[in-house]
Amino acid sequence: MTAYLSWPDPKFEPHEALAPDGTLLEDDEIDIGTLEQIYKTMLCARRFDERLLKLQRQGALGTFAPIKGQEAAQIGAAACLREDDWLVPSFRETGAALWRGADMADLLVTLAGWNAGNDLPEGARTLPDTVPVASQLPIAAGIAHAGRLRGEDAIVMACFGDGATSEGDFHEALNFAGVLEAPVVFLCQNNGWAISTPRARQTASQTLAQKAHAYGIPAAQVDGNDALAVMQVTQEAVALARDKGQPAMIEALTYRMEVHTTADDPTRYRDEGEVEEWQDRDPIERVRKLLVARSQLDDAMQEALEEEIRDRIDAAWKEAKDRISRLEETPGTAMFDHIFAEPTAPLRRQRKEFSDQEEAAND
Amino acid sequence: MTAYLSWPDPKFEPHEALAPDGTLLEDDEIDIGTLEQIYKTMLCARRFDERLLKLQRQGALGTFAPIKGQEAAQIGAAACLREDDWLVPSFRETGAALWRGADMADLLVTLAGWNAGNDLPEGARTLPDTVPVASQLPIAAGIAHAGRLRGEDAIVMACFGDGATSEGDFHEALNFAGVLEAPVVFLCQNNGWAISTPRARQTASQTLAQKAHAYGIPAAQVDGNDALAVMQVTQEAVALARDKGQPAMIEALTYRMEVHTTADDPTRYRDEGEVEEWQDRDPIERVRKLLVARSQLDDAMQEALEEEIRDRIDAAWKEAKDRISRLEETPGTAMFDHIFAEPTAPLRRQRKEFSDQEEAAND
Amino acid sequence: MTDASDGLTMVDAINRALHEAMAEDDTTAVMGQDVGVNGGVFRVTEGLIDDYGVARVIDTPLAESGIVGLAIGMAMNGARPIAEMQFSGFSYYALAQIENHAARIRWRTRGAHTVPLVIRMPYGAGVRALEHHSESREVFYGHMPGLKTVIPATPARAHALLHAAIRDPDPVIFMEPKAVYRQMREPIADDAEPAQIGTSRVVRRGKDLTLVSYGAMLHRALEAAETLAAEDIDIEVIDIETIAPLDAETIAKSVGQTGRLLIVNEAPPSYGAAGEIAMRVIEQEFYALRVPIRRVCGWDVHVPFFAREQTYLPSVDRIRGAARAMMAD
Amino acid sequence: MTDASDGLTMVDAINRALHEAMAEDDTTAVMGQDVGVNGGVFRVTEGLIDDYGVARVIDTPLAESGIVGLAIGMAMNGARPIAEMQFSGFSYYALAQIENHAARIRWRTRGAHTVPLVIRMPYGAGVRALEHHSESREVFYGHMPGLKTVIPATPARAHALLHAAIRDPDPVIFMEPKAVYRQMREPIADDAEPAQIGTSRVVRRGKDLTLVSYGAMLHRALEAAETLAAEDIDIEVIDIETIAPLDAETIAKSVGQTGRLLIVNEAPPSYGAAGEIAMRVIEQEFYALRVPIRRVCGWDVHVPFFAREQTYLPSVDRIRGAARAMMAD
Ligand SMILES: Cc1ncc(C[n+]2csc(CCOP(=O)(O)OP(=O)(O)O)c2C)c(N)n1
Ligand SMILES: Cc1ncc(C[n+]2csc(CCOP(=O)(O)OP(=O)(O)O)c2C)c(N)n1
Ligand SMILES: [Mg+2]
Ligand SMILES: [Mg+2]
Repeated sequence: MTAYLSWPDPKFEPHEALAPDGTLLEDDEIDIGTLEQIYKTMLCARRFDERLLKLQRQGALGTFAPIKGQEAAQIGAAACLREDDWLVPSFRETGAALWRGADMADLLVTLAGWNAGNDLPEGARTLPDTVPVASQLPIAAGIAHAGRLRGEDAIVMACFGDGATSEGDFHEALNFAGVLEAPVVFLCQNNGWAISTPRARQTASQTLAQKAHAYGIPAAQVDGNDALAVMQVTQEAVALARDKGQPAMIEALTYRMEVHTTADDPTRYRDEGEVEEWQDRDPIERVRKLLVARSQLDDAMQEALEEEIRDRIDAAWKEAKDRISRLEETPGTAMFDHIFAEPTAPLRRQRKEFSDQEEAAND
Repeated sequence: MTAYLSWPDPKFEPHEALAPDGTLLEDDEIDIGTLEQIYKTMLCARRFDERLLKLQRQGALGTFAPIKGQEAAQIGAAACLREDDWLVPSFRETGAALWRGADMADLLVTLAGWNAGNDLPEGARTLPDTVPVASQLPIAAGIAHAGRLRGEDAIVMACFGDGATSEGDFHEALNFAGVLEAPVVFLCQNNGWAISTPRARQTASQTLAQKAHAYGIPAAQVDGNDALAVMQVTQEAVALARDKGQPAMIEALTYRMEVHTTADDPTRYRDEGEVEEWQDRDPIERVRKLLVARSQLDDAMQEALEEEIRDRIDAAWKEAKDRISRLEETPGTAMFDHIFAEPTAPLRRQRKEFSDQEEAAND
Repeated sequence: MTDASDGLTMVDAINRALHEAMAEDDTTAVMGQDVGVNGGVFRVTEGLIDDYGVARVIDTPLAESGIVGLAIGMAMNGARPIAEMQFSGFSYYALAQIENHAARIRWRTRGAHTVPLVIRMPYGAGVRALEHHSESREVFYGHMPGLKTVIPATPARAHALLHAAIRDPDPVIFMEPKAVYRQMREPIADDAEPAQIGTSRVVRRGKDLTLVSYGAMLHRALEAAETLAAEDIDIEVIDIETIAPLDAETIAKSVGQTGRLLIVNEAPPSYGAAGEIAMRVIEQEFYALRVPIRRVCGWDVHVPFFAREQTYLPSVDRIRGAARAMMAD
Repeated sequence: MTDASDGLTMVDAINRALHEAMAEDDTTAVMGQDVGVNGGVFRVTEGLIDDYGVARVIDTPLAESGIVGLAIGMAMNGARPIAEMQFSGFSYYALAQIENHAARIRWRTRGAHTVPLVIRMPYGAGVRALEHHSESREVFYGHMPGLKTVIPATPARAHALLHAAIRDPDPVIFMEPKAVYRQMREPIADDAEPAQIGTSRVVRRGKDLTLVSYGAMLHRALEAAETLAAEDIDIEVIDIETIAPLDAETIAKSVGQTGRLLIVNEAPPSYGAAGEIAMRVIEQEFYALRVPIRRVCGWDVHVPFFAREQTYLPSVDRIRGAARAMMAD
């Protein structure tokens, strides 16, 4: 077709391990215990997501990004991390955060619009949401690089979407990680859409995985709705990063079953038929079938699990509401906290001006 | 080596057409007339570059970026453009500019620090230098896209270096061009260095050409010191862009024989042996040998050509000096020109304040 | 979509201006994230793609520098692009393209090329949004030579000013106070004229104090003025509308009469717009000033998550307090 | 490289501070374009790579957002990075990382993570450089909550302030007036103390007029002051040094005595630093002002190519003219 110019010809095949009916595609030895844990977290994440949506619709919470459909991609991947590894999320990783032990009440307080929900323990290695798309990626490279220079073998998992691959920061981050050999696993959840922009209009490349090759970085595509396949691929990437400092990118093919955020109306731009099709590939259902087949799960256990989750969520929301009422009593001067280690002179003066006015208003 | 992750395995072979001794590697039908023109422009660019360096060292000109060694890469490529095509340069394309008819006196006036040297005809399609690395590339995509939407078949050639491929703007530009089918030929002159950063530390990818594949864009590597090979590859890319709106990227492998800019001291970071090696691959010499072999050039013609070039450069410098002396007489208020179509009220006031002060000082 | 009889919201007014501009001049084009099929995340570009197609209404990849670079290039090659930054908090990714190219190409090419470009961006707090969706950084743009920066405060002004911005032969940053997007309605005549960029607008006459504001805060300034009338404090309110070039003459003239200047805006105070306004008035009407110029702004902090964003924003109370204090000074 | 007996240039003083910091604290690391093998395009990082190796002196790829992002991440994970932007005119590519992350991570994580980061960048005109190598956009950084912005005017102050910046637990933008890089020498004691960020410095005592400046323009301000002494105009000169947080108290105190304030800086006037300085003084010492505050700045234009950059910069003559006019006001 062309004499001198060569065309991209990527050879990626999405790795799959678990058929939609829950049977194993290959005779892998599997870690059923971990899959059970993943299942529980996926289910919990799904129910939590549903509750968030309800609370948001009732006006109790602000805008948020549901994860429905992406549980396997993010929880399967996060499950391959050690506790001292870092998780650097975008804004659609509630599932991964829950796996990493995030406190639901904290998340609720944050989503209700309170900075206090982000009260992390010092040095916490699961970071809060990053809103500016792809901007977390160069930072992830830096975190990874500093740890490695210090001789640590902790690695970094950095999460982002298909849309994020278009940003300059994606490019610079992967290039830096490649050159510096920063141990980062770049986890791309390709959920088909960036708000209303379909994957095909985001970039002319056949796959997102091939983008990693531009940086000398290995990559894989994986069925992102297949928790086991995600784990297998991620384990390999994590090992490479940990042992060799070699970054890698994973493109998890998944689907955003819900609205982009609660401010979005997807009926304006996508065919509901697409959503239905993906319903058949539900990531939770697949693992459930496997667990049932392996006698790790039955209806009674499922019911108990659902109840336990419901209770946990109820308790978290109750706690969050309590905390929020207490927060509502705190003075507005809290906005001056944590700007610097030591407030600067102008900030001290402004804080005083503010509280004088608050007091005057309350008089 | 890895089960799921696939490693980049680019298949680029730099295209070559002309051996260092001037013989053709394949029995191509060649356009000897164009090669002769290219030869003349390359020689002229080399001599101009030498003169600029001398004038700069004498303090007559400011910082500039010599092109020595890169004549074939940029002139061979520019030679494939039509007059109504656009050339969007970085800051190291004096050769391409000369091919496109740039006026040497204009260039000298600019390099002497006068904005007036950039006095272009309205709508000029050879743009002046872009200093911020890679920032010209999204703009090139926009120029190309607008022309195409209007039904024009003019295309855009955008020039940049190996270092530029690391910038976010490179990434965003190629991605936009790919998705929008903007007819841009992205010409990367990989001259081995970005100031002191060698190509190998700029990115971990084996080639720069493979970066284009991340955007679904075809690419080629070419011996950038081989004007004929550059022409052949560029012609293909230009045709694709013109006929199909398909962008392409060319990685021209060349070498910066000189300092990065006149503010740079390459002995601090690179081995002079490297420069010597590349001397044997001089892009001008190669075409000279071909022309001699084809009886298009002999010593007398060469001498006449050298003399003609010397005269042209002398005349240009004389003209530039004249213009500069006249410019030195112009009032400082010129700095207020061309900020907006119509000066705003604050600018009118500032201009007046400035000229009142200038007058007062002259009294 | 809106019953025009009770007027248009700012979203609808801008949408209408866009429709009119696209109809009037077929070199006009709109580009940005989700501006096409989705009609923009705020629905500002609703319907454009239906009427003008994908060639003139471009859903771009997710890359701000790319969007602005694309738009600059299109502007240089015969188009009149209107680019959208989905939120001003993401416009920083394009700041280099704006400062280094949009603002300079006319100058660099000595008029051979021009950049008749509008960059629209919603800005400001007050809509209970996520982090990075609430900032006011108009001075970044106001400080750059070669740019004009406009902030409309009402639907009709947004309509008129956007028309002016689109007609302007140079790049215009058009910042839309998203808190006003659906807060009020205003009728817009069918033959509404474009506004003039570079002039401020006296929106309320008064003789005791000159209150200068813009964007969403103008409405709080007006409310403060209205309610202080009951206390016999007669406030003149000026909507500056154009951040740059700033029409300080209108403000100075007013201060010449009132002797008092209070500036209200929502950006952090340090190095915000109030300093420039104050400085320009001092240059022109220092001796008319009877009491110190004051400002009521946000604070030198990040806009808190939404539960507390109102503690950040200048309240009507704070504005009133400052005005009263100035009358007592 | 320099004979320390006649003092150090600013380049050498900064270089020395970097060497000292790297020796003192092995979590310190330097990164940027050409900072390693090449020692920086201005030789500011000369010799660091020889002493501290590639792990702590990182020659990065050509990408400003990447450099700052890398540095932020390293700062969050135990390092004290000192990143270089080769010229401030290219720092805009990193502005989003700076505003959205460097300045916010402490706040966003409620102190769980901090960003003890210094971003060094040469800025300003006067060295006959190419386009984009001459800008002053310190207010971009001065306006951002969560950042400190420092500009030293002399070698010794650069040394002392850089030490302070490196020790600071929060991000500091360290802008180096490149026109001063090799313009003067100053001795620096072996046991020189770090300076304090957030305080201004009275560099010349005087009673008639307070002249505030910083960076390269400070030297022109001083020259104007010295020469005006012959005309019996006694000028107090203040070097603000810290753009943010601005120590307006020192300035206001001086204005309280002189009654006159003149501000000199090289950025375009509109929305530049002078407005903020003026506003802060008005808030504190309005009634002490005897004549209008004035400013002598660059102009609202792009810095001309180098043959005419001096027409852009505030000249000693312009400063003198403004001071004389104020004495006559
Ligand atoms: C720099 C930046 N630009 C624009 C936005 C607005 N925005 C938020 S999410 C989003 C789409 C993200 O798509 P993708 O990366 O695929 O992630 P997904 O939302 O699908 O998880 C956009 C445009 C943003 N947050 N940051
Ligand atoms: C955005 C930006 N960052 C840094 C610089 C400083 N700088 C000028 S040229 C250059 C290296 C460019 O290397 P390359 O792209 O390979 O082009 P070459 O100089 O080799 O032609 C650098 C770092 C710049 N001009 N723009
Ligand atoms: Mg997506
Ligand atoms: Mg190069």
